[in-house]
Amino acid sequence: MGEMTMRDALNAALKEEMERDDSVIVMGEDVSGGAGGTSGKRDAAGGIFGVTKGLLPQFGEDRVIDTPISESAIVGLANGAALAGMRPVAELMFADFVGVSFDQIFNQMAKFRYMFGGKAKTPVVLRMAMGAGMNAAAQHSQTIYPILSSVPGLKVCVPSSPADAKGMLKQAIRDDDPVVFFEHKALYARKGPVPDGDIVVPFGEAALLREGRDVTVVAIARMVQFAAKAVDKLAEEGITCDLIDMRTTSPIDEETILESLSQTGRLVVVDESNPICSIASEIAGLAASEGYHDLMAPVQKVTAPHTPVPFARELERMYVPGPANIEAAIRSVLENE
Amino acid sequence: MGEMTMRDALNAALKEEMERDDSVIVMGEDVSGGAGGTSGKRDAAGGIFGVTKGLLPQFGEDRVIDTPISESAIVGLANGAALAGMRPVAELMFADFVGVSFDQIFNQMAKFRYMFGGKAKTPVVLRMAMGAGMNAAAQHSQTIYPILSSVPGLKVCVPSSPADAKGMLKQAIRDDDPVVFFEHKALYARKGPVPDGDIVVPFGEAALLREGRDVTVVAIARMVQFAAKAVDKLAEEGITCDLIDMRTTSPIDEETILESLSQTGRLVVVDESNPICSIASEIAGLAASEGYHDLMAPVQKVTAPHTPVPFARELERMYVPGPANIEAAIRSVLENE
Amino acid sequence: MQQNPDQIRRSYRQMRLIREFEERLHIENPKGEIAGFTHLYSGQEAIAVGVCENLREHDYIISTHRGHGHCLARGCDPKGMMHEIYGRADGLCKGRGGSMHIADLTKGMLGANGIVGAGQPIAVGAAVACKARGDGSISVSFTGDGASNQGTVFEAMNMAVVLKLPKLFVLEDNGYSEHTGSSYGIGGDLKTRTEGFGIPVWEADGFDYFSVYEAAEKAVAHCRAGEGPSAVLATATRYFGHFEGDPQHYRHKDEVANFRETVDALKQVREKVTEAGILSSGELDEIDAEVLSLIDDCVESARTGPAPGADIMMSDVYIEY
Amino acid sequence: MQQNPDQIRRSYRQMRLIREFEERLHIENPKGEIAGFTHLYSGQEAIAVGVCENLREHDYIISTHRGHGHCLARGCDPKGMMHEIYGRADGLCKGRGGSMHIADLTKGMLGANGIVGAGQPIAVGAAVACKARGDGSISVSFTGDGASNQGTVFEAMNMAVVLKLPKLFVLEDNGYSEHTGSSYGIGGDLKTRTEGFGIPVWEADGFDYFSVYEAAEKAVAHCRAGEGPSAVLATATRYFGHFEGDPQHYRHKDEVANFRETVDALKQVREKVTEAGILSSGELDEIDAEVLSLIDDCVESARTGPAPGADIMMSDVYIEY
Ligand SMILES: Cc1ncc(C[n+]2csc(CCOP(=O)(O)OP(=O)(O)O)c2C)c(N)n1
Ligand SMILES: Cc1ncc(C[n+]2csc(CCOP(=O)(O)OP(=O)(O)O)c2C)c(N)n1
Ligand SMILES: [Mg+2]
Ligand SMILES: [Mg+2]
Repeated sequence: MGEMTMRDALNAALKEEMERDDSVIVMGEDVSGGAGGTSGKRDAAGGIFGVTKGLLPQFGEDRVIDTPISESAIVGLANGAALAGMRPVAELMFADFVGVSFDQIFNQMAKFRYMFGGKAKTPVVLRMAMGAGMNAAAQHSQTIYPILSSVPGLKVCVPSSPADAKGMLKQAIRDDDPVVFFEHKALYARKGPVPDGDIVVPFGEAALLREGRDVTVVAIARMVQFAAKAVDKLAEEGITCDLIDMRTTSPIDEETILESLSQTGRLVVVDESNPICSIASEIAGLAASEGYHDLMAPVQKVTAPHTPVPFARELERMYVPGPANIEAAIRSVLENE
Repeated sequence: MGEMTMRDALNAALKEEMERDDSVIVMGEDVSGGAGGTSGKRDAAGGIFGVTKGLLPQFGEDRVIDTPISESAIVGLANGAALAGMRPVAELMFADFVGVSFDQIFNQMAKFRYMFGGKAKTPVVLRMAMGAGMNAAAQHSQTIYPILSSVPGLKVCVPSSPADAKGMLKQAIRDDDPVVFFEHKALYARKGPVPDGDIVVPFGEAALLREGRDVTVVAIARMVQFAAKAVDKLAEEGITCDLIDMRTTSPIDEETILESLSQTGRLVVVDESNPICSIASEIAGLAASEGYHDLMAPVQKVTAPHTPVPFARELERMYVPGPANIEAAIRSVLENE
Repeated sequence: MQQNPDQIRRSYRQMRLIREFEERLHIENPKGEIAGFTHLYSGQEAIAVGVCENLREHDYIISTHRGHGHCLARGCDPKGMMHEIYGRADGLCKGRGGSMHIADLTKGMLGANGIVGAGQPIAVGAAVACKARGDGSISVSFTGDGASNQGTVFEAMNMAVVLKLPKLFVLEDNGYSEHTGSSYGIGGDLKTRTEGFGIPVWEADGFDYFSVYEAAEKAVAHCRAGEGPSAVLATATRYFGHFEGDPQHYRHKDEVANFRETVDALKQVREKVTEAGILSSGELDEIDAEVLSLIDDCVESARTGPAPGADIMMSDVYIEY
Repeated sequence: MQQNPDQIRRSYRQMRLIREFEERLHIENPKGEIAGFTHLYSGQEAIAVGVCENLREHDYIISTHRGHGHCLARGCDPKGMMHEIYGRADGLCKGRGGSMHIADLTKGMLGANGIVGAGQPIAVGAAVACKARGDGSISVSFTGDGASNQGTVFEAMNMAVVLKLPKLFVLEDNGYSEHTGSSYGIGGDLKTRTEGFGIPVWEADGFDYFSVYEAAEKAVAHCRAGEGPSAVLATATRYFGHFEGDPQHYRHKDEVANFRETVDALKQVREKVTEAGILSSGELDEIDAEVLSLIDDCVESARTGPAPGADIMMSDVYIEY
């Protein structure tokens, strides 16, 4: 068990899976970089966030493919290669670029197997960096896993720790279904313990990170950290919470959430996304249907506001839900019955 | 007050608005048709569903613009024309084609005003036909208003009747914000009363179509008709429901829904979309938070299953929620306390 | 026309199969048993067959919304296809896909596609796999004149050049994009535009099987030799409307009749091979009869095939979930 | 170089303004007061200015992620821009947009854009409005070499040709697309590809203001005359990394120094106009000094500008809701 950043954990997962299986290939803009540059150095980038660094030198240009800026073709490339027997890991750089490649995700990779009578398999992993935290403004900061999670046929990963990132990326690569893999930008540099050896995290199993009596707190990706802060702070006052890290938003581990709710009777859902049709909405809705009989207070959704992501530091800080918002929400579900 | 089809009502709205305001233009694939054909006849199509029929002869090629198959450019065209002072009504034909034009919707039209410091206005109307009912299979049958409704900056219309279709399209054209306008394919040919003269339906105001004591039924577009059937049938047994037609899914008229829920204590939401992160989830979540104290039974979401839309008649019929499913859901919220 | 009798017999049969499949669907469609959109390929048979006759077992093709011709030319089972079009549980896609989504991965047929322009980048991806296998296999996409204006098609062309992939682009100009003439929507022309990316283009008369075959032969050889992508540009027409039910107001009423009489692909092959003494009229008649009875069979069987049930609706969304 | 002294004075000042704006940001950026991504335009000044000096009040331009140069060349207020880059409530976009989203609709500046290739169709839409007004106005998009591979750019070109719109495409090849040389990602070449759509292309040396001005003059005249779209292809380099903080491993360490010494745009103008006796060295020095002090002002004022509050976060999502 070593300590490593999420970036390094992801890099290790890619490296290990490429070593294990020749059919795994990586593609995207500047996944290595340096082609056609005047220094003559390849692997000059290794991905804009450094996640694919070192893969080109080890695996060569046929397996680590730099592409032009053509996201529809990048995802299409992955889709076609997958139909033809490979296991492509395509990088979309910023999750916001789903905008320019949505058809290949939404109408193609997600639907092949179903439309084609179960005969196709599409083992694509589509990696993308999401979230606010870099003041990258409205077109480079979105967390659009709700949109992707709504599409039947896709699986969606939202890891919050280096260990999960590694184990889930490995599972994603081995999975025969298409997986959209969200990496939160603000988590790349965060360190955490990562077990040695070949770890694989199965999909649809949320992680119970804290156990408590009073409130069920469900959180996603970076929000897990903020929720942990709030939960730990309240624990000092004797208010204890179950803290559930969803880990995948498709499939959703409804069982773990409902089980916890049946113990606590109170629910706070923390989602960095815009509020409407969010995962927070989905889980709140779950509480209103399946969890109704356990619910002892109104559900609190803690989300970003219904606005684009603003640029300025002060604005972005207000936009992103933080530990204080979560703490307030937990207190409110305890007060309001 | 005359009877007309939704198709004719939409056509009339376009015609009247184009007569009223020179800056209104229409664009899309085959919105007139016939250009470059061997018959020499223009307006040979008038839109694949006939909604733009007759506009070219009246308003000419500069205001009724046939385009190549380039949806990103079509929406981009509308966006740019809007920034430059026009009121474009772009047609995307099938809602599923949001896939190939998503960036211009999601990252551009929705965000200009906010990103640009409030100085831009983007009065685009983006019309598209949605929904199952034509056995058009997985890529031509989707109802993706949940995805669009989740995007801050967009307004989203889902009319269920010819009168609303006309009044909402007029409002959409006059509105200074970008509006995504969904027309349900299965409703085009349905007739209904349409008031004479210049009718405008404001956004964010749901319609209470039936009043009742027992259950609040919230429905969208084609589902309104099916819900009405179920509600009317149950009324014969003395079970009475509030039937709410959302009309816009952005903004959502939360007030009307919560007000009704406060009377009935029971909620059924009917949404033709896939279930996850749907409008049904959103409204169920609303009930779990704002409506909690009124809720006397688990909320029932009636939606399509988490599958792509299948082709065969038998399959599509199973896929689309029908009056029987709605009836069962209403009965179940009455039983299950 | 240096092909041997066996090759010609096979090609002629493939073309006849497509023709009769489509003409029969045109007859059956108004009867109301077939659901959804049906786009027929009649008139363009020489293109699909002229290209696919150049392909090998491990090659891939991807089709368009107008997919029956490409599927049949690639060897998909006509009965399975017909059952699919009729929405049967034992159709090629279990009745979930229908006319617009027929696929047979076992034949390297990566699907018809309802999204215009979506197939091209996918086929480029299959070419990545071909290159990786290093067995000389190639990947082929079919693209209509209308589809050629979709940005994804240009991206696919550029990507194939940049990655030097064994990818054949077949451009089929059938005169129309829905209800609009193809000339209207195309800036520049298809050949120059494609060459602009550095892709060599072989032109062909899309009514003439031999012309297409020869153009494709050269273009395919270019790909197999590892020289990067190539293109075939073939011009023809479609005999029916954009979809079944299209009143075709955009079209002169004699247009199709003229094509049928003068340049029809089947007629041309028949005339050429009988005149050249390669095959006799009688041999071709036999093929025609065999195909007609096969199509009868397909329709008969499809009409009474099993309806899909709830298990089919709910399965194959995921492999494991 | 037939321009009059006033014209040259103005153009030189514009170029100097861009240069100093960017060089200063390069100095300020590491200090940590500026948030987000900053892409600098130093090295390409002659392109933005050479094009924009040909424009009129009612024309439109749309920019890229590397937008400061285009904004300044189009006349956006440098102080408002600097405040925006510093995220101030009184910035051009109230601090909500930042470097990548600077826009000024009152100047016909339709925005920098964080999505590569998104601006081009939007600018084509503005050209629809220009054509409708019939006042001879035109719409201009700037496109990098890397962006030129985005499908939307091809769609935009095709659309502009089909609708015969007054639309100028400015292609800026600055040698790199992020960390990759521009040659890598471009199948064919930018000129032939653009001409393939039927768009005439005027080439220019992007380090040479006069070369760009003259190419743009012809291309703009083509658009204003109602002849449909045209293009300018200009080649230069960027002096800094892709974004501030880029270690530029892909680049030879002397590359930029060589450009700065030999072909620098500001240097070239200065040499040419002083040698030709159009302006004196002293006059140019005065401009330089004025610009430097303006930039000082801008930075000073931006550093202490007002921070935006919650009201700014929540407003302008909709006009009416
Ligand atoms: C992205 C997308 N846009 C529009 C359509 C609607 N559509 C289906 S076929 C077609 C015309 C295609 O023309 P062409 O490529 O020439 O093929 P043809 O029908 O002539 O075979 C259109 C516009 C679609 N299916 N997908
Ligand atoms: C759709 C999209 N894909 C990728 C990016 C990331 N990105 C930003 S700038 C850039 C390179 C652009 O290169 P070029 O067009 O040559 O412009 P330059 O940076 O050289 O000015 C890339 C890949 C983006 N912003 N948008
Ligand atoms: Mg065609
Ligand atoms: Mg560049």
